[in-house]
Amino acid sequence: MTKEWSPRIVAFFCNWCTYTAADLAGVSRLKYAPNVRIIRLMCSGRVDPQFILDALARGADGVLIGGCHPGDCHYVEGNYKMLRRFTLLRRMLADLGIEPERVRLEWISAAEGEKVKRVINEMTEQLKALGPLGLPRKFAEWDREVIALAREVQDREAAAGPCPERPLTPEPQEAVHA
Amino acid sequence: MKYAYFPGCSLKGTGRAYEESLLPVLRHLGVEVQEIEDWNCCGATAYMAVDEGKACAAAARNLALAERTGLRQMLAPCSACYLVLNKAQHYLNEYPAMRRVVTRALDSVGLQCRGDTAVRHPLDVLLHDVGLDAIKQKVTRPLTGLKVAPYYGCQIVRPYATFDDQANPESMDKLLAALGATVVRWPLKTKCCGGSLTGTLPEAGLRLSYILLKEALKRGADVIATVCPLCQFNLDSYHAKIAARWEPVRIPTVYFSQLMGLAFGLPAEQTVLHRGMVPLRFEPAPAAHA
Amino acid sequence: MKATRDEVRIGFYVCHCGHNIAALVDCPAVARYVGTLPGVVLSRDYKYMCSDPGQELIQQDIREHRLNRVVVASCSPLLHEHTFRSAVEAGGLNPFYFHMVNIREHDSWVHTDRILATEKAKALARAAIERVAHHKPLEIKKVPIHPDVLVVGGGIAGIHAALTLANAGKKVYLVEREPSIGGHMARFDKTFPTLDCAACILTPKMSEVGSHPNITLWTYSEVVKVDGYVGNYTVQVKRKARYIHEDLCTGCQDCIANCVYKEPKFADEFNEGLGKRKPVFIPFPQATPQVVLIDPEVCLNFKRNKNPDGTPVVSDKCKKTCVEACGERGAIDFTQKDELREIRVGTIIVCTGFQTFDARRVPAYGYGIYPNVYTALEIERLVNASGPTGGEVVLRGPKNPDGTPRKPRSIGIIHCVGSRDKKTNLWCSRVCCMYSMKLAHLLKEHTGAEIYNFYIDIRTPGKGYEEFYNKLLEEGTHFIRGRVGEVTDWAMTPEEEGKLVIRVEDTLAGVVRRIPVDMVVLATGLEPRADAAEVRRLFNMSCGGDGWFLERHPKLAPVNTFTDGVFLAGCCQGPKDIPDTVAQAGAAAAEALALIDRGYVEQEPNTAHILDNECSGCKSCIPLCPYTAILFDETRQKAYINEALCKGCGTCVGSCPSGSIVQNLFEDEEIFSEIRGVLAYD
Amino acid sequence: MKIKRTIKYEADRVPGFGREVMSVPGCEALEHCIQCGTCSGVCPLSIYMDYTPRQVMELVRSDFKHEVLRSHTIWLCASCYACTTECPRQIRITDIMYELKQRAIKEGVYPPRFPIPVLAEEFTKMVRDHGRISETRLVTKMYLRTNPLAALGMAGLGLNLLKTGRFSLKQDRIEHRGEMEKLMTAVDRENRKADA
Repeated sequence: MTKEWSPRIVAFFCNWCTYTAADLAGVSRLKYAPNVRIIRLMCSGRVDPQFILDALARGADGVLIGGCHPGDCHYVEGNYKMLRRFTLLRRMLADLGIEPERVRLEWISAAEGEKVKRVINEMTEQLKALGPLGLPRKFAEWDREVIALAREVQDREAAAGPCPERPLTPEPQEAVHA
Repeated sequence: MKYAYFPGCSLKGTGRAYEESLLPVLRHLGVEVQEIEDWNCCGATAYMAVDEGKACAAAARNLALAERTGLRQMLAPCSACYLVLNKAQHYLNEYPAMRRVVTRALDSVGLQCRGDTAVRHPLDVLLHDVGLDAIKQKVTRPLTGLKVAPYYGCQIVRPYATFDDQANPESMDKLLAALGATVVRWPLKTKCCGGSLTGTLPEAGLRLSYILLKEALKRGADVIATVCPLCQFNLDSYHAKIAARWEPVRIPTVYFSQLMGLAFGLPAEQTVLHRGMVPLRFEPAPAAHA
Repeated sequence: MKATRDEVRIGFYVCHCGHNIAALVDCPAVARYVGTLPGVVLSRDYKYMCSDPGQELIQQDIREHRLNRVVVASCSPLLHEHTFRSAVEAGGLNPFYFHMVNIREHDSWVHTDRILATEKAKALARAAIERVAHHKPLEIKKVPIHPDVLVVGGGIAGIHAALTLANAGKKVYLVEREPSIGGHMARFDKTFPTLDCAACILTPKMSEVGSHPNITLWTYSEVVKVDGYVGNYTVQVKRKARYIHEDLCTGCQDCIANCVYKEPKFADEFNEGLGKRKPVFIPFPQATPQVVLIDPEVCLNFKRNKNPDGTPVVSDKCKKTCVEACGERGAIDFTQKDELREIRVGTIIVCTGFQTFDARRVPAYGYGIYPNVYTALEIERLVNASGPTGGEVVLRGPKNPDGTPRKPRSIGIIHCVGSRDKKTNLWCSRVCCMYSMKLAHLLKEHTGAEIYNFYIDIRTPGKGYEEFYNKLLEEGTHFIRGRVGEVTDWAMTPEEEGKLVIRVEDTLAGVVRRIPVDMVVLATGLEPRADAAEVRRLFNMSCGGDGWFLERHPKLAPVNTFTDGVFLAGCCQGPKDIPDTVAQAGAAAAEALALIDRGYVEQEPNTAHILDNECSGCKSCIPLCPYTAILFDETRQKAYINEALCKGCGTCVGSCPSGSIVQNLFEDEEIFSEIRGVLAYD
Repeated sequence: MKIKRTIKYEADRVPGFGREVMSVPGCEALEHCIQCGTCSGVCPLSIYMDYTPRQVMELVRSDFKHEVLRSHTIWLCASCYACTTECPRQIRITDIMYELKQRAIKEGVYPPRFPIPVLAEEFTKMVRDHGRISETRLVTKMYLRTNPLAALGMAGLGLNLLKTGRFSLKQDRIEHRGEMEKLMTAVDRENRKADA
């Protein structure tokens, strides 16, 4: 790697509180780490766990979700709904061997530009300490292993001689994640 | 109730009346104390003026020794010790660089300090752990008719104490009232007595003591009750000088623990009132029902 | 999918915003990079995209290059999305074939490294390019606006806003918590810097409110619930029991004269407790409406204990001379209960005001300890001709030996009490310098006393304010620059005996002074009302870190909130003086009028719909919707969404197990492509 | 009439001094000072000071190192913390005074035979050597070093202390002698390391 590694964070911010808070941080010229890419949604309730998994799978080292404080949701309780899904997802991530710190949910109100800065800086530092997640590379490795394994099986079967019920040439293996 | 006990230098020297009266009172109330083995000077205000790292290290050695006792609470009756030990703990927890230096220094003498012992003042313990009701039960000779000006001084309420109001502390007021004394209200209860300046710059330092004594007299107090060996020393020892410089303002100054002993009916060698230069002449009568 | 890609022709524009973006983001490099991305037929950088030429550029390019998608990388979409959508529409495209990238607030303004900031801009731009390809044409929906307005709070802000709207022919509900409108201004004696009497300028407006055919005035009432959205709010108002039928009371006050309490006995709220009132009372002579009320806490006809629901228990112990006096008017009703009313309005103006800082929180100044320490609001009542002393300034403390009340011969006014202090409120309360000087003038006029002002800085930014300061200097009022250390009652010198002593550093002279005075006035600051957080939730507004209600933009949308159709005016948004409050109230009324007179609001078409084929009928989305917009067709066993009720949060979309709900503008594919885009750099 | 130049030139400043003080733990908030004078207003000793505490704060911030370190103010501070608790900007003024005392002692710029720094020095020496303070002994030593005549004036006090059983010239000490010295040497070593 030519460049020093630095974590990539994908953030999903709700339009009413956290996105506005990030705007406020900008207007206030607060300075924070440039590692976050913010995607705007109307409500944190829109965050589908698949978004988080997809971001991680495509190379994000962490995902940050920002919503209104409990009780302050512009849509009454979208943030609670998110919280519920989030809690489940965190448990699942742990089972997958992904550190729970990589996915973070924060309540940030429109007035809390300072908190945007703090959370992003904190998270960047934490991820730096954890190191890259590198799922795409891992996927590629797994794919290679799977293909190699399949080849090995083929070769072994070929060596063992033809089997009447099965065709001799195996179907081409497709990379699962590439 | 058991506490690690940090007496500090003054309580072994000019302020020995404090220790001599406080320990029997605590025993009488069922509070156990265990003196920290081989404690050293807390560093007081003088050390901070030389090197805050060393001041913290000196204080931290005591915290480390206290942690060794396994008792989670530490009793520090002297105001300066109370402040310095609390301050050291704040510094250790707030400033990682300071913590690093102190941890390594302690390491060089084989000690560790986690910095989680609660440093507490006797007033705090008496009010919040023992409770006024338990204290009232022990009063056999209420101090009826004795007008006491409670004097807290600076360092137990400022800036680290959390057990009482900074501007208008009332723990001693409540305690004295529980002993049956009449509490004199005055606005100077947390004003500075002059501290070590009474010795180093008497003109400035003694003036502060003079103001306190004068105002206490003016408000009709018979005695001033203190919580600090330096305050007691300043308010008790310089009457001749104050009289020569301004006017005589003779009023005794005693430790609150001495008044407690008196109200509990403890013997004279445990109230040690003879150690005061301006003697307190007051004999409480036994309570009618006792 | 490949086919649509081929048809996509994207135009990309990156804005320099002068130096705001260009200083940290290499805009030409971003434009070059985006130009290489698939589907992009044109990529430009330009100085100011939001300018007229910038917008025309987009329109021209759409026509000349047959663009069918546009992406602009500039500031926050909350600021200019509308501008660019309009430009795209003017160019002949559906306005939703547009996406905006925020590289100012989220990039150039918050970073320091030019290379990294440029990288980030590229990543964000790429995400937008990927996303916009999936955009679909959408229609903006128009929803009619209910023309009635709710104004919450009847201080000068609420009064002015209500009158402005009512005079424009709109129907207004004015809801006030206290028994009378008038707010803080009604308690002031004179107003700075003109010294015209507050009552003289306020009471005509109050009575106009009371008699205006377009205004429904509900005092002693509180908003308890707000539902709906801009143009269509349903509001519940609790009308508290005043034990008087408002429509039957004529304001004759015979009941007060005939109360069994011959003398007023209870602390009178309007006069800051300096005066007394009876259990049946009218808050002050000019109260609007002119209707009495009964305080069940002290009235003899009520028991001191409460019913389980919190309502007081009628004892019927009193002789009820008030009822007798009221006679056949029959306005008094001890069985009256709180009542809930529901109203429908299109817009809401919140003017709930402030509270003054509790001076007890600064114990060093002795309020509540020394009787001769006053708050400024108490002095307002004390110098007022209709106040508790008839305008005579006499001390609360011990009287003269002959029994007459003492008058102050020297007075210290301490500025900034509770303000500019990290331990209490850090903000400057803006009005205290001026009102302190006003009180200095009035006290001097009333007593001839020696007056000392203790200030940190004198702040007089207003028309005629500095001139007023100058007038005070001419009057011989002392101004000492220094924040007072303490107010005590112990004397050092004979002249200090029996006085309050102020210890302060005269910072301009560089000396510490002790100044004995008879009276201390604390210029307490303004702070958000204790229940501001609840009120904020009620109206779905935001609060700043300091607790004041947050305006949508500090400069360009000062009376708007983040909730459309809810506006702010007066001190609930931050400390301000009467002229600014009135100006803001007018502005809020104008914003409401603008909405009402347009007649409709445009709604973002970001609503959700269910793909009928894919819905499995699991019903898991139905309880998630806070607006009950999702319904279930039992015969077909499918859910469907009533788009008129849908607000577009997307919560149902995010949790549909079969992925069969689609949110316009936030379709799964759009978001996935955005994720792909932001991560596809390096 | 003796007149004195009071103007300050830029050359009188020691640029960076203020920043340096503000970088010490506990002294950071000084940058928020609004010069309101609350510190002087509550300071019981401000009436004797050559510069009020407020002025000291401004002089520090403006890099007037020599004026500050030579001022009496820093020595008059009795550490009562009234300023620190009352300051509306939560500046820990007492701690800043400590920092200034330290610097004055290090640079040796206090008046000769001035008792306060001497007391501080004797104090630290006693703690270092013995671990504990014997007050009467300490005070006696201080008087002998600064003003032997005043020590005579204190004779009456000594006698009274003796009478009430509170006077002792005996040196109290901790058991683990040498531990304090080791501790302090270690702090010095760590500080040097940190500086390097």
